Amino acid sequence: MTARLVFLGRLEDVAGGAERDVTPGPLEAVLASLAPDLAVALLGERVRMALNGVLIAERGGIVLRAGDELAFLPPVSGG
Amino acid sequence: MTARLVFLGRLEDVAGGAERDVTPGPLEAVLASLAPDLAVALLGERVRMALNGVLIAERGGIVLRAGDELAFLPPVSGG
Amino acid sequence: MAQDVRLLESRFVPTDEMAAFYAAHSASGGIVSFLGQMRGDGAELLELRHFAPLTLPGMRELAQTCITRWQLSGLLMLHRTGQMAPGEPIVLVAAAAPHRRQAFAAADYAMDHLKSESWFWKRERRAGQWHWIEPRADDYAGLARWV
Amino acid sequence: MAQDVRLLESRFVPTDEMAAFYAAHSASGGIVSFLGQMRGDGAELLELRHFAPLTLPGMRELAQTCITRWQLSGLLMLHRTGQMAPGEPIVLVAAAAPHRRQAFAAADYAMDHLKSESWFWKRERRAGQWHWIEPRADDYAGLARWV
Repeated sequence: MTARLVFLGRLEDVAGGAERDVTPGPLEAVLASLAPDLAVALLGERVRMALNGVLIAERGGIVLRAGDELAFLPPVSGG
Repeated sequence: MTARLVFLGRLEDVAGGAERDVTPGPLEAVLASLAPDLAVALLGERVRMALNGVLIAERGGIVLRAGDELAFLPPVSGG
Repeated sequence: MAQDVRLLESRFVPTDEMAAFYAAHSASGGIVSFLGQMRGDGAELLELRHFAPLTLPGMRELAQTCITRWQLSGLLMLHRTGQMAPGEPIVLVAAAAPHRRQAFAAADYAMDHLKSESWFWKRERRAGQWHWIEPRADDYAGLARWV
Repeated sequence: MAQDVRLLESRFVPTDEMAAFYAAHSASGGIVSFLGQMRGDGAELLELRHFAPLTLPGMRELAQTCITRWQLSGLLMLHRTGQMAPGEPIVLVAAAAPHRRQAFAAADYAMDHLKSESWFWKRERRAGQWHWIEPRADDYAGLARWV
């Protein structure tokens, strides 16, 4: 089983796709497995995260389990 | 031939009608011929006047001629 | 036609007017509209009187001011006169502009000035008695926002 | 129903939506609407993406905030997702309230927050190339008016 990363807005371009399956584990380990420019973009201070559809207030201590979906949400530009 | 006074808004109630024909002459003489409460209402400082459809900037020196129409416009309440 | 200003003596249909305005301004980024209707707050009838030589010319001048000040691509300004029953439309203003803020400001400005500076007098009938409506201090406060 | 909030994947017809809203709120004193359309300024296509778990719930929360804050009798909030061509409607907001200022403020507030705090990401295609649109400082300035 894998976990899934979801990339919104311009992060999709950086990632080269709207989502990607990754090996479960601590977020640090997951990010370390990605291309450095993508990891840097995902860690931007204005990028928010939602774990299984729920916004995360704190970035620390996230561990992805099998079946989890972690979405990266850059600043919005709607309307 | 007569001149005509036109009363807008609540001035119509004070005058007892939307318009009234009067003997031409200086405005002072015309007003003196009206009931005192109507004359007072027409001279209210927020009442504006239009002579033959044109707003009058100055109140002084108006002389009504035969066929003239003088409208009294109290504060508006539209929209 | 950028300016569509009308003084109407009988009931108008806001949906039809907005349909025509939307159709005429499909290339505008933003369209703001305001519809004012007679409230059902106890009055049986509302009557709007105007002064023909000044009212429509004044509305046209106001419309032109809005078009120039906010670079509108179009402005619709309809105002009823005569008697209206509860629920009947009284006034409809719609502004089309390249950007949202221009359209909002123009519609807001047009309404503030229609309320406080246009040549309309309003009275309503309650329990069989007609009463003239005096302007509210609130209306003038609206105007003061624009100077 | 006071709140009508929808996320739409295909084209909507603003006139039809306004017709229904006017019909539902004929007793409201004032109704303000905003229609945002794709401008014909050189972009060939506009695409709006969203994040399903958050976007519609966020819009509903925003609508409820508007209804409560301005005592609205009704609020319509429609937002497109997916791809749109020039002239196509993107967003429609309409607020019905007893008084004009409440309706204006609610529609204005709803648009400021849809633009800057709702979960949408926009990109456009110009000369065959897609570009993501970054939020503008202007959008945040809009928000600051409400605190």
